[in-house]
Amino acid sequence: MRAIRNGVSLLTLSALLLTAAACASDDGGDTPAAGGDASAGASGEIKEGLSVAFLPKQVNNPYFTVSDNGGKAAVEEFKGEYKEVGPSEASASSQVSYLNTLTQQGSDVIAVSANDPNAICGAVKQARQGGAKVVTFDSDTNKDCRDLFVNQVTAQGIAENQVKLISDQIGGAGKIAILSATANATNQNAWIELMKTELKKSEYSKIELVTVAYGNDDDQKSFQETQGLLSSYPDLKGIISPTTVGVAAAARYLSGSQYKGKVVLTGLGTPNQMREFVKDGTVKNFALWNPADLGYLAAYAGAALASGIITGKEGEKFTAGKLGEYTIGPDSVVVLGPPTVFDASNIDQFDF
Amino acid sequence: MPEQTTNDTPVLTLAGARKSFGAVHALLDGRLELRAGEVHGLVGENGAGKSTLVKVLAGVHAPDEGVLALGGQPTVLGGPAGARAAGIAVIYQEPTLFPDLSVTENIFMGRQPLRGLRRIDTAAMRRRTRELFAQLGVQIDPDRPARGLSIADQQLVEIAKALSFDARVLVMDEPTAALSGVEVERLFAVVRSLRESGAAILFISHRFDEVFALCDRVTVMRDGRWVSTDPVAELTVGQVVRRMVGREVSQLYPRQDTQVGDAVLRVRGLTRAGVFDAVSFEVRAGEIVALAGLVGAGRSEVVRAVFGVDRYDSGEVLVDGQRLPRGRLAAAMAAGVALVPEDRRQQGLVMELPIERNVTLTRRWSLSRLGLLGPRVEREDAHRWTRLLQVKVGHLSDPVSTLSGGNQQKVVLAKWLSTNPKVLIVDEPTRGIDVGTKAEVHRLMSQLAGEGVAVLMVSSELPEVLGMADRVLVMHEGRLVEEIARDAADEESVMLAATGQAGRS
Amino acid sequence: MTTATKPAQGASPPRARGDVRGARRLFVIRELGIALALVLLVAVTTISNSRFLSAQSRKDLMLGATILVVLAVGQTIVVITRNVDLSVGSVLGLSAFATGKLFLAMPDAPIVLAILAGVGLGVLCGAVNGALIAIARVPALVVTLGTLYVFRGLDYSWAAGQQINAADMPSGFKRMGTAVVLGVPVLALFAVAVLLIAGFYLRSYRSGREMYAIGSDPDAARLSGIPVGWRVFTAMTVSGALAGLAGVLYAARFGTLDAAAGTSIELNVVAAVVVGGVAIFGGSGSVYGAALGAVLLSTMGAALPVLRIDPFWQQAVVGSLILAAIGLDRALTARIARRLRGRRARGA
Amino acid sequence: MVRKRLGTWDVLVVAVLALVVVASSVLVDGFATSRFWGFLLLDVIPIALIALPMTLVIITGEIDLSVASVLGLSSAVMGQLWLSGTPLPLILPLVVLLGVACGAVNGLFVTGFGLPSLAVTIGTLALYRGLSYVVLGDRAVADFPFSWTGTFIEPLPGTTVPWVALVVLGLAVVFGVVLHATPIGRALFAMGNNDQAATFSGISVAKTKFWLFVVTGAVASLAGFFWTMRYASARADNGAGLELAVVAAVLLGGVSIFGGRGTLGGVLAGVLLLITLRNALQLADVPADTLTVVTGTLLIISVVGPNAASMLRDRLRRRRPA
Repeated sequence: MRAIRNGVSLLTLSALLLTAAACASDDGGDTPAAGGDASAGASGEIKEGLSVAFLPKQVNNPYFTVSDNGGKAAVEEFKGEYKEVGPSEASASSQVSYLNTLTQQGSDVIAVSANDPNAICGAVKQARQGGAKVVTFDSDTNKDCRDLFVNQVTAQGIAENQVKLISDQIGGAGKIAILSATANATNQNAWIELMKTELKKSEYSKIELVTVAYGNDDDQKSFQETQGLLSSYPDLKGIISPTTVGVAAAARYLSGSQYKGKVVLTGLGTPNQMREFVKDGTVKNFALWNPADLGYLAAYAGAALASGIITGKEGEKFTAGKLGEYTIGPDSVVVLGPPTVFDASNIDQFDF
Repeated sequence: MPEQTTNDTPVLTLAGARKSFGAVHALLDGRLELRAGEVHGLVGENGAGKSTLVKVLAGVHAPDEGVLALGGQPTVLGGPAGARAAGIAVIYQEPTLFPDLSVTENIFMGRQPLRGLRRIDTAAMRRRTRELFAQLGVQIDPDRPARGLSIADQQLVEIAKALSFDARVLVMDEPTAALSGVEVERLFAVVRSLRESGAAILFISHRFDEVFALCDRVTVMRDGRWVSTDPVAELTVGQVVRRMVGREVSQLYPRQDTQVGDAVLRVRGLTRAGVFDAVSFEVRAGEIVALAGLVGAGRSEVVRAVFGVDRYDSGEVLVDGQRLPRGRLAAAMAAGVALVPEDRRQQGLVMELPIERNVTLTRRWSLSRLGLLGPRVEREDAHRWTRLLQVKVGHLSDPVSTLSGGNQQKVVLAKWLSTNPKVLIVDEPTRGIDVGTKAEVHRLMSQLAGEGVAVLMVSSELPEVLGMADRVLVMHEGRLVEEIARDAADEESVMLAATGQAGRS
Repeated sequence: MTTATKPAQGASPPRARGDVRGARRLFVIRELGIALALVLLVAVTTISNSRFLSAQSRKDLMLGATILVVLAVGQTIVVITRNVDLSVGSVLGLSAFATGKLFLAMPDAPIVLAILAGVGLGVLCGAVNGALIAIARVPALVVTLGTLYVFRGLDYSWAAGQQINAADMPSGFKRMGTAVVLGVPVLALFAVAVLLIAGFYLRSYRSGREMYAIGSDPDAARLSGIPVGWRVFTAMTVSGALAGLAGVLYAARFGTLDAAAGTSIELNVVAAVVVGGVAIFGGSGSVYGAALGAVLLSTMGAALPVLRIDPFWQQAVVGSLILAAIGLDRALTARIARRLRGRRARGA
Repeated sequence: MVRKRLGTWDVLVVAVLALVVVASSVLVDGFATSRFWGFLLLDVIPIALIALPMTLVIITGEIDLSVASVLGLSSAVMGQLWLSGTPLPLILPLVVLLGVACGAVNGLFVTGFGLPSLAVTIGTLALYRGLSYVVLGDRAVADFPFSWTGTFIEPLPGTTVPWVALVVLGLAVVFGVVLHATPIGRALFAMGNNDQAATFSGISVAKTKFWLFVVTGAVASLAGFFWTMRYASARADNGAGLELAVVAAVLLGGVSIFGGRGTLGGVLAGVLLLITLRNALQLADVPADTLTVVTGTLLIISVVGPNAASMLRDRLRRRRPA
């Protein structure tokens, strides 16, 4: 009896697999990308009805919620269809699964923030073969996979900004540490490298970078790492945390500890998370691009690609709604602009 | 304390109790009447329904039919807690203590004395435990964990538990099975003093001498039914045995004479520290040798070591002159040894698997072709063997648990006889099976011996030992103390040796 | 049977009480062992960096252990009954987020209300687990693995990407997260209270002792009339309630809340309990041991960065600790069993 | 007899799977395409692969929660070996050897020291994952040659079915035959129901379980190799949490968590059901939170279902006069 039953199960399974194989010839549901074949270079209007999908590193992550909403605003402006999908845990493998799904759904534009520069490359390529234009934002993939990368800021810009902010506050001398996210986060590493280069400049010669700690973009871990930094380096003067999760956790730790006001903290953070600490004096200033603008720009860039206004070549120009005109730089990168510095004087003007 | 009852007012009566588990009718007509201040014996063969009756009294099983009355009032126990509330304490064959908890806690679990804020009054609890132990005349540290207590001590803890809630009815299910002579005496003293204080005690035992020495009345059960209840003074052992068995004993043991050949199994100086010591014996082809002794004497442990289930420290086991590697069951099987284990449900069979899988489990490799084992081969083979042993089965694909105890035992036998053994070891071969099947099993063993198989039988049933064996080996506390030839073996000689008194009388 | 029974004759030989004492001592040694490991860890770290024991750092260590201790206490009660609760991390997340939502909706809500709400939510989740285990007779491992997903999923869809910031919390509540009484953080006092109450309950109440009985031998427990299903249900509910409380404490301590709070903390909780000497198959162990285990694990988490040991080692060390702890328990049990049994073969 | 067959859980799972496939084909746009199935099979491969030995392990009454960590450790070690210049054809056997070692450690603790496999593998779950971070830290190694990485997602010519899926299917047949039609399989079921009775029948319970853990480790490391190749990225956190999906799929397929009951066909159906449902819902734009809830609910149903069914059957049987 059991044998028969197994036989039935196996047969059914084989049948299912065969169905899959047999479907090979009729690739239905594969709508060609609207306007995908439009001639390039034409400085025309953005098409209406483009389907734009945002795939953040992780849904439920407040930072991406803000930037995706920026994208949504843009999509509504050019009358496209917006959607946000993504995994609840920040893993590359689930992103691949979502990219596959978007490919099947025939999305015109996919804006993705990569959890791993390589792991999702194959899926991005497949999506492009399926007719989608793929724009990366916040975190890039390898440059030959995607159509365009919308960079929030140049790495150089971040590095200069962060080093300057900390140097001004510690008086140009003393030990500092960096509290980063994860050690394989592409953008973090690029910034840290450039900060090190920046610190070699003569005006920063009295500043010593003692260590880089990793909080894994996890609130509790970042909190503990801050605690560890201050225990390990009693004479630490300042901390740079170029990640929103890290800087908020570090600020919260400092505000409740004896180091408040003695150890300087700056970094990249959101005004809503940092407002309290700026007001209570734990943090004097910090910087960030506007994540909503980042999403907004990514949406427009994707739409421009899908409408054939640009192809991703260096030097091409397109208009991104209220943000104005942008020019594509080397390696098909568009830069949002210099970071905004927030301090007690201007923080209340921002809500994100 | 109930009113001073006369011997005519039963404390507890059970009438027409019936309990079935699926197709197995464990209890068909259970009757019992316990009076205050009496020790009431309950005897019957294994499978006669005694244990089921005990579980009904304990509130574990609700009877399908029948009435339980306490002090004349029909009562529904509704679970173990209800039985305890009604003043019924049960001491099982295997005491059910919590190994991780202290002796004191085991006694008072769920009924701990309380102090303010409903806290447990640990000091009072310990004090009461000391008092109970003093009452019983035992010295057990109230704070030690129950883990590691000897069976005798565990039973004393159980009795202390019963005392602690002033039980009116104390049920003891084969309490002496694993006790030494001294321990039995101590237990009897406790039981007698309980009787004097007015408790009703149900005493279940296989040992007639104990039943006759201790009990006031005896109830006999057979095949799930009540047979008789009489004052012990009006009974003889012979009468009781006939009522239990339902036929003449001699029919049960159809022993045929056989040609005894060379020694097939030789055991030399087998020792396992603390379990058995320097056990040596041999079993010849065509011979049935019984290994007798009290429960706990180390008999099962010896045969398990011989078969390679357990390891041993020193000594050797030879089959046909070839030494078996220690603790290698597969090698023993390859050499032609088979063991029908003591505990059919836990060791003999995989209860949830189909009958056919159980029958062929020992020969899964020899039945396979090119490493593959098809269901048809198994089915045909199982069919052949179950027919040979006259196992009553519905479908071979049914779980073996659906069979009755006797048929289950036949499946175990089939499983091992099919390996064509030279040495067949059977541990309690007829425990818990009905009388008819019992005779069949005995006939089968005789037949095998007749075919030249060396049979080693462990049995706690004296009639079986005396009826079947060519020679009787008697163990006492881990040692082989006596070898008695068939002609010289009788109940007295075996019991004396088993209780360690051989040579002294 | 109130009349005294006469002492029976043939008393058993006197017992060597030393053996029993020795057996009990071995169990105490088990908890002392963790305490010793903890002291050693703190000592080594302090030698390498004296600031590890500064007032600030002491406070941080206590705060760091708080949540794990609360969860470990709940888990201990469950494990003692031979069950396990893997959903605690998700319940914590749900309760932490609920606390944030509560303060968003009612900025003036009293702290007590937040605590009640968190605990209430935990009780609800625990009751779901308990009901599935006790009524549907399904193994706790699988049920709580399932509810680990379910509760977290509910949390995510409720949060929908929202983050609650420290600024949204009333200052009184945040103060509770950092306030110190006599050098001890208020949050840690919660953990101490939970620990003492649970320890007291398990030791001094009938139902508490019955939890041990159930884990020690479930069948025997049923035979002796213990309401096994009900007790297991209670244990799961208590574990849920404590996870709910831990969620509120989490909210007070970290201030920033999203739906991911407490993700995969269950592994650390189980590790703490096992390292603390609670037998994974029930019946023995204490909340104090488990709490020590939790403190050891969280202190290790804090010590590794101070010792400048690559934090990547942390998880590997946790794994090794679990294996060492269960191996040690096994060896100890075997040794005690040998000691207690040793007499029987000789005597009686 | 017929009713008995229809009432069996694994047949039910196959039926539900068929239902999901039919319903999704009608309701979900893009479901009934070969591309969907191609993608789906790639997602199925690692889970199905690990589920094969896991089925056997759970049938013997044990569990191995460390599989995903072995996958991650294999991936991390691959990355480190590649960085140190080891060629891929040599890495593959080395990684499998690593899996064998990991499995042997589990097996030794469980069978040698007699410790509960649940506790042991929770310990090694943390240990192996920790070691993979020690080996590779937070780095990602991604410069594997495309000639290898591309090969592993290559479909069979003329279809979208990845050839690796056929390899897994082949392995599934092997595992299925071993479990259901060999002496070894009989022994596994016997020890899962009652290891004492199995011992008394001449089955070397400890030895068999030890080797089962070894096989599980080896297969998990193979899955790690595939994972690394498919995503072209060796990372310490690869496959984190995958053990839950595997256990969920195995239980969903009708294997009893207490051991002794289950079929490999049922497990394959369980894996397919889990992934198909997930991907179909994903295609229908159901958010990730709901998917999480669905997975958890399925897992609970998979254990409550058979229990409730058998309780119901018992009640019916009792009601019928004997």
